[in-house]
Amino acid sequence: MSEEMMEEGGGGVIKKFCYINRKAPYGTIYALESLEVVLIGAAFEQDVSVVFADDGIYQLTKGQDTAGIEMKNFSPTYRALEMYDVEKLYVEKESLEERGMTADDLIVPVEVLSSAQLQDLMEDQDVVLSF
Amino acid sequence: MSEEMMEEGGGGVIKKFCYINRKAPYGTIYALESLEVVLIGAAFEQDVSVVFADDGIYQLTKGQDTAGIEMKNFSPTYRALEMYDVEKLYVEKESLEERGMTADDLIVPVEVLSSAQLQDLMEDQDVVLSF
Amino acid sequence: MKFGILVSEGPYTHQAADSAYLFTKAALEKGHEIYRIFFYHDGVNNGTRLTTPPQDERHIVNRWSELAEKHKLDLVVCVAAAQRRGIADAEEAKRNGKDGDNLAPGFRISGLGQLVEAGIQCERLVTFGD
Amino acid sequence: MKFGILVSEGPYTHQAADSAYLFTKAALEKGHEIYRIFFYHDGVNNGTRLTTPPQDERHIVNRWSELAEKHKLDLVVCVAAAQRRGIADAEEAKRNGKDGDNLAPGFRISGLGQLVEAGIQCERLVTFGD
Amino acid sequence: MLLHTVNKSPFQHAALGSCLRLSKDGSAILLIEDGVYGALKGTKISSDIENAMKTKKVYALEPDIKARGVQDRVLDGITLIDYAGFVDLAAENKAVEAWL
Amino acid sequence: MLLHTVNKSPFQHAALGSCLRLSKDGSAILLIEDGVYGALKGTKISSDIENAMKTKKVYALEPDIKARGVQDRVLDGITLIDYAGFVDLAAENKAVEAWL
Repeated sequence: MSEEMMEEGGGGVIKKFCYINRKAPYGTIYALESLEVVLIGAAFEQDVSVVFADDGIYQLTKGQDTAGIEMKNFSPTYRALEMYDVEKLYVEKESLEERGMTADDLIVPVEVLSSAQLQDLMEDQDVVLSF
Repeated sequence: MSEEMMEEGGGGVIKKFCYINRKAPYGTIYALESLEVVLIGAAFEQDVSVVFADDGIYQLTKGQDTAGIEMKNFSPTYRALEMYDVEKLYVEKESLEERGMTADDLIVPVEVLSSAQLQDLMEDQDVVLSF
Repeated sequence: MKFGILVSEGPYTHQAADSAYLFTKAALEKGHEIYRIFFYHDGVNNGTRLTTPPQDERHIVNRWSELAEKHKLDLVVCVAAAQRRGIADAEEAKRNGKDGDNLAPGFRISGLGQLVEAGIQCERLVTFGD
Repeated sequence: MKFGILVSEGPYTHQAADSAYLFTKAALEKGHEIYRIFFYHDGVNNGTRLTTPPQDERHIVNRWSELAEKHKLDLVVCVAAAQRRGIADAEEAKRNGKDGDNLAPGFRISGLGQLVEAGIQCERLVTFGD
Repeated sequence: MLLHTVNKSPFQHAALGSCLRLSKDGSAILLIEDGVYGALKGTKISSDIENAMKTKKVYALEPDIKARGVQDRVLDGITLIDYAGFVDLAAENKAVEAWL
Repeated sequence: MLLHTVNKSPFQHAALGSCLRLSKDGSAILLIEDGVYGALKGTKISSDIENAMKTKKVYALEPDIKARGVQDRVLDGITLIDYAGFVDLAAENKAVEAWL
């Protein structure tokens, strides 16, 4: 495992990284494994944005209780993102509305963007990772 | 492998088996592996119906040529179903129409049923296997 | 009542493997018989003993092995699906010239006929997939 | 141009593994550099040497190993995703107390940092998944 | 009658729509896994499920509802059940059809 | 601009719809795998893609089109490309976004 040596492999480059989450938690593992990338990626000190759209906004729902399905509730980890200096969290307004939700229903403070604003944000990125 | 011993394990029971195919071929393996079940299942001499609905009707599209994606074209196998005495093939009319297709576009003769007729057919089954 | 279970997705990636396990446990607790659990498609990946999930996550494979031992369950991994995906017991590995095997305790590898036969023998066949 | 490839699904079940392979081959043929191919989620299942697909189907795992040898490709399997799904090299197996391993030739197991690093180093990162 | 299970989010997949179109009046529909998002109030598909409830019985798996933190949003008239209830439904109905 | 790839059937998944809603005018959309069913004439979603083509460039991967036997149904104005063309598109655009 030479990972430690490579962790700082960026060599001073700072890119705009965008993680796009469009899937619900628990039904599939993509949400959890996406979060693991964001946490590891934080060590590289890039310019990170995390976008939640479509069913991805369900990752941030308050009051998750996974005891009955014997899975780990990983939603509190989103609250820890700030400590990793991952502070730019965006949620699509249209996705919220289709689901009858508002930003108050979410476990972390987010910036709500329209589809048009989100288009601009994504167009400005250097690397887009979709989950 | 005690499969051979079990192959005739039905012990004279004849059940109505319905295989429901709702997924397109090649993008995922479900269509191919569903067909493998139908072929193996034919040896059990049950009362078999095979239903194609939603994207499942794309399994039967004429003129498939998979050379460019280096996968095996398994569509000719549907033509062999008759030799295995699997003769009841049904396609949903609404699924065809949504895709701008008719039964003439399909590689095998099928019976076209409305959603209502398909509801009745499925309600009449003992075992329903979905792929 | 006699139940058969079909599991069509692998562990962790889709919830299907979890739902199938919890359904099976509930059926057993209610006194039903589980005639067979058949693993097909990526479901065959439930049968590898090489997984090491994080300590704070459920161990899906071991959970199946333990349930099978406790209730004498018949856990059948489809041979054709297993060959495509790299699940093999010692016999399969030898036959295919592989220098290793990975089938977990309590699972056995057999043919697709075992699924159809479960459909015939069971009063209910319940599918968990994606 | 320097490309990175992310493969998020296993062999055979989803076409993603095929598309990633054919894209990689086409990029190499056009003279591009493939900096790294990173296998994440079920994509780690591309790295098992225990598959035995039918004779008339492509051998997805061997195809990766051969392409890697020919072009000195860096095929990296995510360690965390691999542990959940039962993909291990001899070292991983030993560390986790497993009595077997299954990593295919040409693949190596490493951390998620290798994916982020590929995003930084490559001019383009292309994802194949489901 | 058949028991129909739906395990996909209705916002991402067509599975719930296909199930509603192809299930008979009087039959039971059980929403599980990400399918439980179809059981919620105030969404763009709520009216579809409300219409279906006029002629079909709709259930949702409570452990999946709670896992997703949506227990306060479930539509009136949808019956929440646990895994034991799922087993009962499977036993009471003639066969189970999974809308994968 | 970004290159957007869509690999899901528009009849089963919402991925194409999300891509059309969230991609900028002038950007390129490439349909691959089961996504190529979005490139066809006479379907219930044909008008969506025709509308998108007024402001975006739409491509489809020919090997995937041929595999599915739909080469005679492709909408006018959609450009068919091979894997080499896919590589070129990825290189010409600033980044690639996969609508999984």
